[in-house]
Amino acid sequence: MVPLSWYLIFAAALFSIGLFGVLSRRNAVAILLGVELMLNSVNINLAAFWRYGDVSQMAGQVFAIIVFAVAAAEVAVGLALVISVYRRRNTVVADEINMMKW
Amino acid sequence: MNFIDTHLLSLILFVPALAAVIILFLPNGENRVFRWFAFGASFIPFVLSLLVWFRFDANQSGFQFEEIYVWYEAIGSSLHLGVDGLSLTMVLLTTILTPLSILASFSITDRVKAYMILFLLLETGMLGVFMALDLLIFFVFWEVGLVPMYFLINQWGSANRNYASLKFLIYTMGGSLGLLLGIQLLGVLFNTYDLQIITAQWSTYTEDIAGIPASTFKTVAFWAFVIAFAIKVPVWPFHTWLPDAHTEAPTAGSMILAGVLLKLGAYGFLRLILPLYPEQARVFAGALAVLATAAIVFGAFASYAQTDFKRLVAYSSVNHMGFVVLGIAAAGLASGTPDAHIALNGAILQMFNHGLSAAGMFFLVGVIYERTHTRNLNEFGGLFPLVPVYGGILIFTSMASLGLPGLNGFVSEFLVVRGAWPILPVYTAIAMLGLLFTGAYILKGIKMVLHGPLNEHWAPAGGEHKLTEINTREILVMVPLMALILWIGIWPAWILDVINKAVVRLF
Amino acid sequence: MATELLIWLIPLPPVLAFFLIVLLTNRNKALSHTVGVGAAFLSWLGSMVVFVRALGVEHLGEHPFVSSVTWLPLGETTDTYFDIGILVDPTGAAVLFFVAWTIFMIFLYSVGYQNFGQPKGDHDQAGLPPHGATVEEHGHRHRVPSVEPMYSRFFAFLGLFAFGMYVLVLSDNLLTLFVGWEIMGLCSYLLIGFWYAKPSAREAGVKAFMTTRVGDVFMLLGVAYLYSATGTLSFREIFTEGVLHTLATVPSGVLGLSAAGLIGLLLFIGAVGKSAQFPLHVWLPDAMEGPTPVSAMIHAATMVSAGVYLVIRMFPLISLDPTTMAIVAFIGAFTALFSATIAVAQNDIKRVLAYSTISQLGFMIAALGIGAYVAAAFHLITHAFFKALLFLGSGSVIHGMEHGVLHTGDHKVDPQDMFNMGGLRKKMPITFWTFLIGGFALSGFPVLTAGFWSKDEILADAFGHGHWAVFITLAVAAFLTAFYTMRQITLTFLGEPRTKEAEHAQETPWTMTVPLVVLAFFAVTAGWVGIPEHFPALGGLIPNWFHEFVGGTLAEHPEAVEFSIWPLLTSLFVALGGLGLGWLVYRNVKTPAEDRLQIPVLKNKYYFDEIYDYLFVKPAYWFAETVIYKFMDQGVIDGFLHSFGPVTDRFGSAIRNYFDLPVINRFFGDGSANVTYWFGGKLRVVQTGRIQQYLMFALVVFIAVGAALYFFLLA
Amino acid sequence: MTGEQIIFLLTALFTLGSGVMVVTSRNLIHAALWLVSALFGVAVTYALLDAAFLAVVQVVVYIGAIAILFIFAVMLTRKDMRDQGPQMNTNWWFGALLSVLVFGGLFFLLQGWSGLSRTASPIPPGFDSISELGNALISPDAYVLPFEVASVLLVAALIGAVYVAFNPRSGDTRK
Repeated sequence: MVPLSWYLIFAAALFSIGLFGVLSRRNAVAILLGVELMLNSVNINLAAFWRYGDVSQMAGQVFAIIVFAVAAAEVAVGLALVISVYRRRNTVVADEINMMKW
Repeated sequence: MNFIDTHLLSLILFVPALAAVIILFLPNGENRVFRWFAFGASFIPFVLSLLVWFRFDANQSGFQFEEIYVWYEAIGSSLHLGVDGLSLTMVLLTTILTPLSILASFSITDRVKAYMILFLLLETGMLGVFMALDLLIFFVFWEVGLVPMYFLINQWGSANRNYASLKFLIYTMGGSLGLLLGIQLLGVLFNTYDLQIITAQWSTYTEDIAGIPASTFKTVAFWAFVIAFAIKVPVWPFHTWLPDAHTEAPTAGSMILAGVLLKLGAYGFLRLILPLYPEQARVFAGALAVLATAAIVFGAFASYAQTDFKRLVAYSSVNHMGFVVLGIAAAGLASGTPDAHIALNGAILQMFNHGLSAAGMFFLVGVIYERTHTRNLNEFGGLFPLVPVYGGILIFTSMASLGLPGLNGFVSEFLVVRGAWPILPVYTAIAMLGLLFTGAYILKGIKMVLHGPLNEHWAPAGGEHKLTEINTREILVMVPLMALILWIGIWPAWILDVINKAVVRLF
Repeated sequence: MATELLIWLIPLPPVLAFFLIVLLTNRNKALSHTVGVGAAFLSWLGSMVVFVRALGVEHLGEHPFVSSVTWLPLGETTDTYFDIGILVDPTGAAVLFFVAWTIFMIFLYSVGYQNFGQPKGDHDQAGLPPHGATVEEHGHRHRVPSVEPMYSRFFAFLGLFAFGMYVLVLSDNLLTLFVGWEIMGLCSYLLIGFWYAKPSAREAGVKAFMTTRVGDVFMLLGVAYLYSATGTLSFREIFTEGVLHTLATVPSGVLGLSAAGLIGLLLFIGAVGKSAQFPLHVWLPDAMEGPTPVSAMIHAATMVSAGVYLVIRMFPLISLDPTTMAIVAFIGAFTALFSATIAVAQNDIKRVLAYSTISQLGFMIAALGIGAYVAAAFHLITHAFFKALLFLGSGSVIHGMEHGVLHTGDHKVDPQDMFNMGGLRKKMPITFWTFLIGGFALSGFPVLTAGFWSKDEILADAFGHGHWAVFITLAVAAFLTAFYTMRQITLTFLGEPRTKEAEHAQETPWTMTVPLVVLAFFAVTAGWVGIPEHFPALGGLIPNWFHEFVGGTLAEHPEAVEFSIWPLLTSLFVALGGLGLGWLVYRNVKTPAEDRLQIPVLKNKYYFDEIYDYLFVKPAYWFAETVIYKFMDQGVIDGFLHSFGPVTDRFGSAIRNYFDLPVINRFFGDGSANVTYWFGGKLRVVQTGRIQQYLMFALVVFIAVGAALYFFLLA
Repeated sequence: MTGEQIIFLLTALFTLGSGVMVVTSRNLIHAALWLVSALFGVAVTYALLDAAFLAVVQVVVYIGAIAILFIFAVMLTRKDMRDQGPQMNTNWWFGALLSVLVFGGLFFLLQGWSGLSRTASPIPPGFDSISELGNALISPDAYVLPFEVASVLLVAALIGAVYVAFNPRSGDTRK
């Protein structure tokens, strides 16, 4: 049997990779890609805790499904924003989208 | 009817304020509407207070028509209203004078709406002081009265009105700081502001307060109260706001100022100082008597020195109110004795009487001022043939002010002198000098205005009088005053009975 | 009608007339005087009925007519109420008698004096005496007297005055007496200043009011003192043995007087003011500015008598303290002599009478001071009749002279100056004869006239009780009285007319002469009721009724003084001597220059007006204006108040400059802002607008905080 | 080492490798494709965890919809891809450091947790996780409310996305 710790460490690693993507990529779309990785790592955790806990409690899976929905929504809105910004400013580089600064 | 029966006092108190609010929402434009509405509205409290007067049972002790409403529970203050013979007299005076003053203000043409609103608010403020049985409420109304008066002087006054109104406001407010502090102290000490409870406990309170002996504390608080009320009365040497304010105020403002506002101070003496500080009043009665005598004598002298007719009348108020304070001082020194009762009877009646005659005098000065646009006595002279009716009324009212027997002023002055003589003989004797000069300045006023050769400036030119006779509205203002002056002068029992029974029970 | 009720009603008609005239009928002259005279008549009628009924009561002194009602509720029980009421005892009845007569006569006289029925004046205006009217008759114009413009008002004032006098006489207590007293004071003021447009009249009115008010405030104190000492002001309650005894024994603490003495003195000062005694006499001569009926009524017969009446009323109290009595006697005697000397040098017909009035009132006061109660009351009554007569006579003379003035049209001629008269006895016979009777009564012409009997009684009392100083002073005064009276009669009526105006003087209408005749009757007969029983020849023919009647007022019936020939001889001598000397000296005098008694000091009334002006009036005004108003109120008090402004301003500026600006503003206010600004400036580089950097910061903080939490809390 | 463990390790390595490629590929299209493979690896992980429904949904929703959406987005912003420029921002090293720190922190925390080495109990016989999940999602006693809220959120997000991405100019022309 695979111990729980493996799943958790795997999820942590995936989370960190996603985080690195979010922090480091210049392209806004790539940042969103990183976010997707992070969400997935969370979902792995949720599924793992469900499986290693009381399987009759469906909270973990339900939560995972809701995360799917949120992820879908996030991607839809995020990409729409990226496209909108791109249309107006002709760039998708996150560093250059800084008109909200002081 | 049942509602009216059980809420008489609050109706009297708040009808003017309500009317003021209604006037606020009346459409602009027609001055006549405001005037008549305000007059009508001020008539309601008068009718209601007559109702109270006739239902009032003078033989019953304590307060009547009491009403208590929740107001500020957390600090033990409630909207507690009630009248006894002392305050009822003052309430009646207020509700009589206000409609008359509003009637007298019909000649105001500038911003009538605001004027009438302020006037009605003023009435509520004054009535509140007389009805309040809660110290905090007392103070609130005490200050409420100031604001409309300030604006009345400041907005509708004559040339020097800014100075006068500011002096009036700052002086009175400054004086009432000590009062506020004293009231706070009592409220904190007893955890209630109810006058009856505090009166019962404070006058015999002997424990230390914050490590200070009660007597010391009371002495300080006593003077704080005294100064607040002394400024309002006004007692010499706190009186100099009065000539300025009275002189600069519009006619009706002066009427109310002299007629009612000054009584607030004297009422404070009677309602708060004597019951709350009997010991201190006894100790310091001498000082109070000195001030009262000074007010009588110096007020008369200063009045005599005036060339401004209105200022002359204004100083006469100092002189007359001095008798009130003299009576109070005498009563403070010998409270409980028949002499003290007589002195207080005189003092309270003098308050009422001065309200009538001073209001009348100020109104008459206003009447002549409206026609001549001068108050300088030297510019009048010999006007009697031009305005015989006015002249007659002026002489009549002047004589009431002078204290001619047969008119109201005499009864009260005599009672004060009679009551004060065995208690404070020296001061009473000195005060007679003031009484003598009362005659001097009153006669000076009549002499300079009515008598003597006609000042050619006012002479009828081409068959046309430059100076018009007093008109019907103005006569209507004077008739009730004169009737009361005469009535009290001839048969004072109807009012003195109420006062006397209250005085005997209270002091 | 019950007598008490009738007494209550007596004062009412005049006051009703006052209100009626003022409010309703003042435009109609005829109606006004009808109302006025009618009211006076009703009061007169009532008074006469009361008087007659009073005569019918035995021992009226012990059982007077009384009635009272509660007036002022004072104190807890009904006993402490202040009652007012009426009282008619013998003295009151006697006074009521003469008051009613004189008032009625004077009302009647006023109709004529104020020229009722004459046309309206050409240039008359309210506030000035009428100047005459031009009428056309039978084709030629001539001037006639014009009616008084304020005719109705005059009757209104008279009515109010009459009310005051009746109230005074009928009161059973000092307070209502004082009410009447002051109402009369007001009317006196209004009537003296009746022609108010004349500055002299205006000043005279104020002077009269103020001078009497000096007395009044003392009197008010006396009343208050008496009231507080006894708890009552009712005469009948005060004049009981117990009360009087207490008053006499309690010390007042002032000048070593007993309470009774001090009260008496205070009340007496009131009387001094009202009865124009020295030193408050100055107002009365000036009061002659008023119309003559006013002078007659107020300043001769009634109001000035009120002072004496007060002393008579309060006699049981005043007589308790010998010091007070001595003061009263001194003031009276001194005034009697002092004003008689002034009267000698006056040329104005009314002023002579005014000083004579002061002098005669001095007689009465002096009489009271020596305890001659009955004599004083007697003289009061006789004097009221003959002095009213004299005044009305002088008014008639003036009126006649004014006719002459109108005729000649020379308005510079003073119709009141006696040197402009002369020989009027032929022109105005009724006036002359009545005036003569009045003058002789004043001089004390023996046996016939009332003045003789009353004055003689005073002298007899002074002599009999050994008051030599008073006796001599009064005797000299009486001599002077006779002298100046004869001077007046001589200058006015005897000899030949000295001016054209006097030649054209006319007898006055019946409304004026009838009162003269009536009063002349009383000027003669009023004395006959008080002839001493032991008087040679006449004594006992008519019983000394007056002494019995009036004396009955007092609890202790005063003994009639023992008859002595010396005072009688003195009376005879001073009266006849004075009259004779007066005639001798003045029968040939034509101009003031020939009059050797025009001594400046006398003519100028011993400069009292000037002295008072310098001593009291001017300093009072200076004190009022300069000291009290300008210095104290505007200078010290307002200065003090105004100093609050600058002081507060300075204090505020100091706080602002040395605390607010550097500490609060610079350090805390600006300082904190500056620090924030600086800090923000440094920090703003962080705000790159780059979302990834924000996230990094967040993470750094998160990791740092998380690590810290972990190590410090969990580990 | 059991077979299951071997499969897990392979899957994990594959997934992490794909993840690393996602965040490091210069070409964004490549990165999107790497994401697909990483998501697929996650789907396998779900399967290993007996979460069949999740695995299917992962494939259908993530790979079938979201990843495709990304590829569309990448293509729509193609002009600015700048494959030639640096794909990392200047602070990428700091981001890497932070990521490592996060991972280290998580690892450290996990180590201290007692339940770490817990093993899964076998699925009870007759237990149908899919039907249980279905019941849980629509049962009023369980998660119907979050479920509905999620649906509302989706609708809102879609409408919002349309609105945000809507080109007004093209809207004008369409008119």
